[in-house]
Amino acid sequence: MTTASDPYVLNIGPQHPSTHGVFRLRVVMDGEHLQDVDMVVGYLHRSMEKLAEERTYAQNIPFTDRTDYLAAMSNNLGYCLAAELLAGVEVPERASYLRVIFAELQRIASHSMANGTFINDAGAWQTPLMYMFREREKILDLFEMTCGARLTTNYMRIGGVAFEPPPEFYPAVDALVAELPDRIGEYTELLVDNEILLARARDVGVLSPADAINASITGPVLRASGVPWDLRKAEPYCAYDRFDFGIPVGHHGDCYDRFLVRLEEMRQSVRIIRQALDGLPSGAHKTEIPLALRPEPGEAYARVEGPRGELGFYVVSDGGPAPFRFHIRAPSLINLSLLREMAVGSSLPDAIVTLGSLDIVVGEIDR
Amino acid sequence: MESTGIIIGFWALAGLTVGSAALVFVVRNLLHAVLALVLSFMGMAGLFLTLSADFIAMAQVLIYAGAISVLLVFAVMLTPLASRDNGNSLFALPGLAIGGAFALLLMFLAVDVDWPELRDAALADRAFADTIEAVGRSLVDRYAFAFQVASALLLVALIGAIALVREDGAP
Amino acid sequence: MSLSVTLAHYLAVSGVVFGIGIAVALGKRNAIAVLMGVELMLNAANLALLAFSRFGAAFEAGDAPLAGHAFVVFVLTVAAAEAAVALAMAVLVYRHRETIELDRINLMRW
Amino acid sequence: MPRGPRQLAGRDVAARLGAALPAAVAGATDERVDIAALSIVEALRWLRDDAELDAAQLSNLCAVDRYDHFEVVYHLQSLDRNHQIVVHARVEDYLEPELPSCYPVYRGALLQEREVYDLMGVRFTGHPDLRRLFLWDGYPGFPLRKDFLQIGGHHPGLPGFPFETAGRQQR
Amino acid sequence: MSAALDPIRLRARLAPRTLARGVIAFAAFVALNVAIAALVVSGALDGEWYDFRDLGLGVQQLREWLDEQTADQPGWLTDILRSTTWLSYLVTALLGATGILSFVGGVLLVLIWVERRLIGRIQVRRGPNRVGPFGLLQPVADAIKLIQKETLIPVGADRVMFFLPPVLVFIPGLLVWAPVPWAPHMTYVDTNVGVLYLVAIGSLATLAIFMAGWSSNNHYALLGAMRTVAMMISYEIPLALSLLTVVVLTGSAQLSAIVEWQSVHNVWIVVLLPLTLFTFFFASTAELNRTPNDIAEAESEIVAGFHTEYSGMKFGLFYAVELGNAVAVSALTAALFLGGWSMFGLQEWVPAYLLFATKVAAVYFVLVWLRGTLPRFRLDQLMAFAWKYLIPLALLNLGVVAIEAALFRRWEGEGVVVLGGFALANGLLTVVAVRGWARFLGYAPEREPLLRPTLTTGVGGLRAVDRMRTTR
Repeated sequence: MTTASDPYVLNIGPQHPSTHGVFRLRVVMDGEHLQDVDMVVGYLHRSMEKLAEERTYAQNIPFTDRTDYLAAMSNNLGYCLAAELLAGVEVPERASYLRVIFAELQRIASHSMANGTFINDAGAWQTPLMYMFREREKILDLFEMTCGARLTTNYMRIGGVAFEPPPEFYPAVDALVAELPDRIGEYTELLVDNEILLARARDVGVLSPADAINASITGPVLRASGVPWDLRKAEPYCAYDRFDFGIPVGHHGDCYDRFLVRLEEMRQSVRIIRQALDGLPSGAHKTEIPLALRPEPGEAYARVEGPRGELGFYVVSDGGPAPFRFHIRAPSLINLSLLREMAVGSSLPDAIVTLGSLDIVVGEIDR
Repeated sequence: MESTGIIIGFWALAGLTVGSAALVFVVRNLLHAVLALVLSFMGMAGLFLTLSADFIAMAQVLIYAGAISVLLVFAVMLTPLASRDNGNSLFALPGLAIGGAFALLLMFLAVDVDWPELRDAALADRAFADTIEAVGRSLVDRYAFAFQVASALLLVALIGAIALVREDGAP
Repeated sequence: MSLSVTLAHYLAVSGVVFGIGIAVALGKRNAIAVLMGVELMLNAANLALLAFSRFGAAFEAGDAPLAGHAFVVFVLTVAAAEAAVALAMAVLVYRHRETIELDRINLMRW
Repeated sequence: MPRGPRQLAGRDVAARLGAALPAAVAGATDERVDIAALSIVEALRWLRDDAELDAAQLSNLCAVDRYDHFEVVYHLQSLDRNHQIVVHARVEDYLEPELPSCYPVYRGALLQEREVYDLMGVRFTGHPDLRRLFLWDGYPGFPLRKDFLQIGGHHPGLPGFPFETAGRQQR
Repeated sequence: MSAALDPIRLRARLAPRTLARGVIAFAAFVALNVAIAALVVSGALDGEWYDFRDLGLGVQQLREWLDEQTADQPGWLTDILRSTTWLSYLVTALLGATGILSFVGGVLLVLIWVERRLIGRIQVRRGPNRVGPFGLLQPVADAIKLIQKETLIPVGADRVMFFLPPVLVFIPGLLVWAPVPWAPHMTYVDTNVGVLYLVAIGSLATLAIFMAGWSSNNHYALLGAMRTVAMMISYEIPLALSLLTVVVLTGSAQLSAIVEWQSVHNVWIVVLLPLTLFTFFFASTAELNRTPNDIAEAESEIVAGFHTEYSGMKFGLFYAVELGNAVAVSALTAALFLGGWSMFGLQEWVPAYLLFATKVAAVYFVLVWLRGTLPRFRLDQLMAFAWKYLIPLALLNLGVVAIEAALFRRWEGEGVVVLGGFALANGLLTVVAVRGWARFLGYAPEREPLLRPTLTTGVGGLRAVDRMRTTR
């Protein structure tokens, strides 16, 4: 309309079914078309970075659970790697393998959630979400079995992992690993090549590889844009260099590719878990470290490939028992850098789908 | 017509029609006026039914209550803010006077003229069992030319409306 | 007094609605309201046509069966076409003039 | 001091950078390159465009409060060459810290610089949209600074959230 | 599409106990029908007004009896009202209205449970199972909860216009049931303009929905209302065209006559007009706001669309109407396309309304199934689908069927052969038209292969992207 009509300002959020948390998009619309998108975050800000400056290195591990509560294991792992790098702690072989198993289980759980909610945003009335929750529940059961918590696991320790998994863990995870490819095949059958999903997500929210790299976008979003970049391959931490797996790389860079990439990553994670279980070495699960770790003054930046992208932990030590500065590189937040460019000019449903495909976790955005 | 149902129906529907038509004039909010207009259309459709014109009654509901009213509402929504009131113009009083005069004149004519009217038995004989087929036949038979003209008119109106509202450069 | 409903009753209702239609069409400032008045008038005419078709002794069966009905069909067609075009014009006028109050659309050109 | 497995030695990078932009390099250690605050944008652009160093992506951006000055830390990485470069920029003015924004070089700095501004109070000049990110406008102070809420043992308290004006909304 | 429509894995779900229950229920159903058949065949029921195979017959008997009672008693009532049959009209009208109301009300109560249970099953969960046996009382509990809730009226809402829509939307939801033919004599208003009536009634809800959205003073609601109105108006055209196609073929706009036609010719219209069924069904899901066309209340986009601001029983009314309309559409689909109460002679043995109800349930199940499976289209896609795809196809179909109908009138003699030929021709037309028109509009999945993500093991940046592009 060329009519001088008032801008139609719509607040999507803070309470809205498809913002997945207290997240607010303030969009200016003309009809169904978006003229401007502004995001308002901070409703969940808990100043973790400040709190961490008052606590010892070990005490900080539970905080990392609460940032990205859908991928607590990966966050634990990233932080522990940073602290180990800073303090020069060696990790036993068995601990590395266990870390890989749990991080990959967490990736499957998180990608299930991401894909389920993405399809939900595309309008399927909860069915795919429920399907994917089914597997996620089993994974969370495994977590509960091992460390007593389902979401905020607090499982990794500086120098290893907190506990040995109980004996009943291994048959359960074997059964799950045997079952998962079938289940993922089920999603594929149900959703991939679905005409409606194609119509909704194909060529929506397209990111070119150059834009994605320049905008610090990482993780499945970057890979869907066609950039073969995965920290597990590029900078193998733990024992990832010993496993055989591939990086799925998309060709269009649209929401549909992000969905497919996540689906394929789940398959690859199953492969990794299987290999790690087969080759799980015996030995200690943890290196003993002093209770109050006092690393040399200095700084360390360790990063892992979290389910949402490069999950970096920047820790500065001044020689004291607590970090002098603690910074989390939150992929959820940084992947939103180009949200405006992706959404403006498209329509409201497209913007919702785009947001869903970016797979944000508000706890991680706000920290 | 002497069936009890028809008599009750006529007076109720006539009241509804005239009353809500009057509301169109009285009500301040334009959208409320549209609502009253729809109510009036529905009453009119009911009156058509009492005249055993079932096809026309359905067409009335479909076209007036279903289509034109939505069109009106859309037009109201597309012209925002400034013009949602149903205010009177300078000609409100003269208009009312003229309208009243017309109404009185027509009512007088209706009552006063001795219409060549069917009554009682003849009227009952005339009851149409199935107008839809007869109307359909007459449309494609006797009034075929008018039918063609009407369809051409509709087409022209369609194209015209699109051409009017279309923006330059729109696909 | 007879309770039965006759042609005169219908014609009277038709006349009243027609009068209201005139009042609305003449007395309203808003172009859309004026259009609503016109629709009321058309409706009144339809009612009269149907009433004549039902009651009128002049039209014997066989001569022009349901001529009134056919006529009403055409009136409905015209009403639909008229509403579409007129509302399109109203929207267009609003776009150019930022108003559809008839008192203020008194220029012969824009 | 520990160095990431793929991190380039800071001195090598500083030597290469110093050859091209002598004014930019302020110092270097094994891990990192210190860059003069005012030439940070040119230095980053050079690092990004240089074929050898190829720092295509700004991996991480954060600031450290060193009591009397700020350090803004840039973790850059090259995807093609698979290495990491750590760049520090020292902001001397503790009260009114200011640094050129690297948004023209890396669009990924958009939200990260906003975050640093929000929590540390470093103003990035040339940033297209420098607003508070997590905290609301009008929040007193910058909470990640070491002196936040510790002003002589006095707890200044925080003002409430500015609610939007209640009442009828315009449509 | 088949993979997309296959969320229910019966082999995985059927526990032996459930299977046993199903077998027992089926056996009971068969036994009941055999008993009825025995009664019917024995002739014990012939000529009696309480022949329960056809409740309409009973009503007719009642009416005749009432007419007799009033005719030979010249009392003061008849004097005043000058009519002899008013009592039977009144009684049967009340009876029918009560029947429809109680049917719709009861079916709504059960359907909330059915729909939630079915969707629960589709979504690998149990659905409501706490309140009452099998959770059957859940709808009652819901209704009580909704009635107890406070009705909120938003600040700045237009109070009159906010109050009316739940009521206004309910009226067409009930009126639509009037011409539905349940059994040979069981139709409340067996009007000869039944199909037109349906279209007219269907168009009424639009305005109420628009009022609801506009008066809420809520952006989501207004967006939802705008979407609904745009969509309903667009989809009324293919809907009307598909209904018209059926009318042209059967030569009657009376629903009972259409069912009768199918019964007489021993054929379901779906066999003759598959494309029409597709058009009708898709357009109806759009009118119903059900997936895949539920953009009007697209939860993930605009919360609840036009009824975002409604709470308590007002919301309950919208919800009930939505379900009720879904059943109504199922009933119309069953009547118009699936032979209504006729079942190739089975209606002589089984009460016809039971057959009809079974068909309605089957169609309703498909609606629930779709809702539990498919994602949602975008508004512009739906509008383009209506205007560019459905309407031209429906017009083409109408033209073809008109020719066929004219031929059919001429060759009335060898009905089976002619109808079989038409079925073949129309089936072919459906396939060719659906495919051909989509290709014509530029839909070409085969020309544009779907590139799945490729697996690599190397890492890299833009240069690696270029490498992969060239090797692809």
